Amino acid sequence: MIKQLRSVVYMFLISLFFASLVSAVMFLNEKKIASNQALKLQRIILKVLDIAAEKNTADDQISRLFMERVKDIRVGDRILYVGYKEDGHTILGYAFPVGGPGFWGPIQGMVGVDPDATKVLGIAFYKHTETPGLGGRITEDWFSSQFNGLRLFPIEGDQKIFYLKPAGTTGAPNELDAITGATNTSSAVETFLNDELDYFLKELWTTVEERE
Amino acid sequence: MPNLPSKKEIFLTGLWKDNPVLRQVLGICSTLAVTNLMVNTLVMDAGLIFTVCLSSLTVSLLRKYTPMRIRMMVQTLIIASYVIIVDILIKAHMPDISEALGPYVALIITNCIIMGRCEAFARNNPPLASFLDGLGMSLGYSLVLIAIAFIREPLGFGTLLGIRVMPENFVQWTIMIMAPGAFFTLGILAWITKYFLPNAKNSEERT
Amino acid sequence: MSQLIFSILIISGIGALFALLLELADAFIANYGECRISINREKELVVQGGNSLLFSLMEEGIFIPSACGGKGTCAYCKVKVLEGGGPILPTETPYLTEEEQAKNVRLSCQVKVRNDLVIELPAELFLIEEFKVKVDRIVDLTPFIKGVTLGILSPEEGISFKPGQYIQLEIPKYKLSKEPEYRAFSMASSSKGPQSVELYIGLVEKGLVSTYVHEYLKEGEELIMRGPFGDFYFRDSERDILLVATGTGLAPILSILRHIRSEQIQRKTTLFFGTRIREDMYCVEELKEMEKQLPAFTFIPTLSREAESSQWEGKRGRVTDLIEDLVPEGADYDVYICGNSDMVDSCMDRLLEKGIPEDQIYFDKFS
Amino acid sequence: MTPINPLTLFLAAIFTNNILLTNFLGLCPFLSISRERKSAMGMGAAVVFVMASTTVLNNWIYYKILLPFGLEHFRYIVFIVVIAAFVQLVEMTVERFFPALYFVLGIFLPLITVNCAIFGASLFMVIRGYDLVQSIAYGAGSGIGWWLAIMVVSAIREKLQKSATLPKGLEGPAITLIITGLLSLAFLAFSGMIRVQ
Repeated sequence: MIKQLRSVVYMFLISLFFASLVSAVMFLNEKKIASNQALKLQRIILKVLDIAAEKNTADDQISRLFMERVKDIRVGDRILYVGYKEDGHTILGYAFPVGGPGFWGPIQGMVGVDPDATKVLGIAFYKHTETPGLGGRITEDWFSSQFNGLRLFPIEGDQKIFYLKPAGTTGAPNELDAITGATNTSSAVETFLNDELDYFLKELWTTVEERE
Repeated sequence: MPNLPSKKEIFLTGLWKDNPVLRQVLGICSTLAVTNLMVNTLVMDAGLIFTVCLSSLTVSLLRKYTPMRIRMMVQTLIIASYVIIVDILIKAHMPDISEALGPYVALIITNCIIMGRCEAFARNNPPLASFLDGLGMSLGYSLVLIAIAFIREPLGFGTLLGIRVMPENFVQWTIMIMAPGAFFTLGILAWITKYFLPNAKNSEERT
Repeated sequence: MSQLIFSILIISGIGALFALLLELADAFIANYGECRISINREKELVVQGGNSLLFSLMEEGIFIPSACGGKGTCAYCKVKVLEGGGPILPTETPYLTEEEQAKNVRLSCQVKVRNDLVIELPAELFLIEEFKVKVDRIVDLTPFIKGVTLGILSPEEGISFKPGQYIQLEIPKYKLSKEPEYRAFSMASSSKGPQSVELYIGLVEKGLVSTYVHEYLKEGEELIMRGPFGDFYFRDSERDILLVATGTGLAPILSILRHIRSEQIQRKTTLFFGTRIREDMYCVEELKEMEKQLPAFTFIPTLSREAESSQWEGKRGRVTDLIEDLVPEGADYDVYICGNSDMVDSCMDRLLEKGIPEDQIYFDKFS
Repeated sequence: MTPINPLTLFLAAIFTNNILLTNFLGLCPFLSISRERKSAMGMGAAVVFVMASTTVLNNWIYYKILLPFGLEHFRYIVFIVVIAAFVQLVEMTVERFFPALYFVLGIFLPLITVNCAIFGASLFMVIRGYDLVQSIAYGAGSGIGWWLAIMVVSAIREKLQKSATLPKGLEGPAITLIITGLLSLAFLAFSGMIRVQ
């Protein structure tokens, strides 16, 4: 019986040791990871609202800028971020989180629209589990900058706000380049982003307008 | 105690003679997934080298105390803990890389090389030898990964480490970015090595 | 903080629970009791049943080469299982060719020890042990060759080996070498005396181990030795025996001769022992002594570079010349050759020309 | 929980997101065992059984134990330890009580104790937030997808061994990788069919 007891105690001690090791490392880095996430979100929102577009602005400058220029308001089931111009009170635009099923797992992004929600200021995807180098390229600038200036209108019938076509075959302004080799991710993004934009325009936008 | 080859020998076997990927056909899963971008490959290699060396060292340190029936579970626990530490460190200090690698960092846990080295070598050899064996094996693995990425990224994206290497009018081979490209590249690489080095029995030399 | 400790305890609890489950299963389900594994019909192990053969042998300190750690993908761990192995499993068939299966070669990582087994291993795999030895005596046999006698401290029962085999001697770090080095040396002592081993170590310039032995090694010093190795050893048969040796190559040959003397083997034995000059010759008294004791033994020394003027009456020239003159055409000898590789190769050609079948010629090349 | 009907998830796991051909998981045993159909069959069956059961087991543990006590960042440790223990337990029971089944399926279990595909399935189950029924469908689907891939490749390899004479150096892992590459190319054709995460 001792042999069994010995290995149970041994396993308990080993798991205790390694669990505490992992927790210690987690504890030390938790704040750093949290601040990374928050910073990334702020950077994305500022980028989407076209306030601080350059990639290399220092972290502290980003959070200061975010404090001054962005306020968040709760609308329906989401948090909307209202961006202001330098003077601090004329509205520059609104940013709201979007999300939906990608090829491998959920994709989350942020969409920035002008004050009267007729045009897209900027779009960025920041959380996904797509294949690195393939679907994962939705986070790259060349892909997200295509959406800048996209005309927005609530969807009637099957006519979509934008389409993702294979690279090089795009014609109309609302036909954008899909990621070569990642047809699955591209079609996934096209579907859920259209629905989210439509949802925003139809449900959320009306409440935002009254608030003004 | 097997007759212990000198430290240098252990290291070299891993590096080339018994190269894990090409010769023993181990650790293929993560090899193919991340090698379409050199940046991801380098981070994956670093993560793997860190994990293989430390796991081999720990398993070897504990080899006399681990009860036999639960040795497999203890080894998985050790490996998983090191991989999570790697995952946390990458998330904290290299957030965008961790974004790009996605689930593949966690998949290092099941990389057959680590478990293979722990079971085959670390479990019955002294710590320093196991550490070196782990180092040799993981470097051997990283070399192959880098070789594959060296082929796949330029052909697939026309860039290497993000810098444009291919001429402007180069049409990207999208197949190289996707799964089939990875299979073909590794297949051809394995073919070439087998062609030049049929696994000759290593002759035992004596003075 | 308490949340952290609480979560750590939960994880350890889960781990311990699974360990308990595994142990209980092991105790009630997988215990096959004691099983006997007989190796090469010489050594018998008693192991706990339920594990793979590879694993059970490793528990007993016998290390079968394995790369993938029992995952059935590297096929390094092939072993002959004569009895008790059960049918060849589908996990093994991809790796075993037809004639391997016919010779019941199996993957030891897949064969489960559930009953008594009879297996066959390459000798060097299971006989090798590590010995702690003490230097009892160092004798200058010739200006360049030292006779070193090592007493075995542990394990007590000493080393069991076949006459002609060699060991690996490990010398510690010293001025010339940054880390412990080891070299192979054939044993000259008779296999009847397992407690002590006699080695003839020739000085090789810039040779790390031999320089250490010749200049630094002192009596009473303790070293590490591993062995026995090699498939150059004395075979029983009815045929006459021809022994050929040069320089330190006499060591394994002497071990064979001492075996013949202690076993009173009555086979006709001839020894050609060649060195350059008279001072390089050693153990001559013992060999002459043996010639008297064993009527069937003749000892023929030869010197290849002795000055003409010296009063040496023995043969002059190389051992290959002795083979040329003294070995009759179509002779049916068992031949044991030991020395540097060029000598061995040239003797080999001469002997084949004389019609001696190749599988009766055993050699041990010192590079 | 993502709104997807378990049946589509089941079919998708077999064809569009085949765990081996698109996610590259479980390749190590695949390359060596696929030399023969008989062993491939046994291996495939073992993978289906273990993948389905461990995905469900891990799903239950994740939502019933890990989440309530806030132990998310330990999920990888718990999953892999659960898989290792589960496979060893099953192997022992099958070896003892069902010897016939053991020779068909049991002997493959130690080979897949720590296998990327099995762990990968549990991993994706958590990332995509499947509930219990969906994880059964996903686990079984991926297992069958893996089984399908290994059966196809082992059939081709056996045919190859009998008829074709391969150029020097190509036999073994090299030709298997190239065949698998072609197969994953073929499976890409399914990708447009069902879009699932």
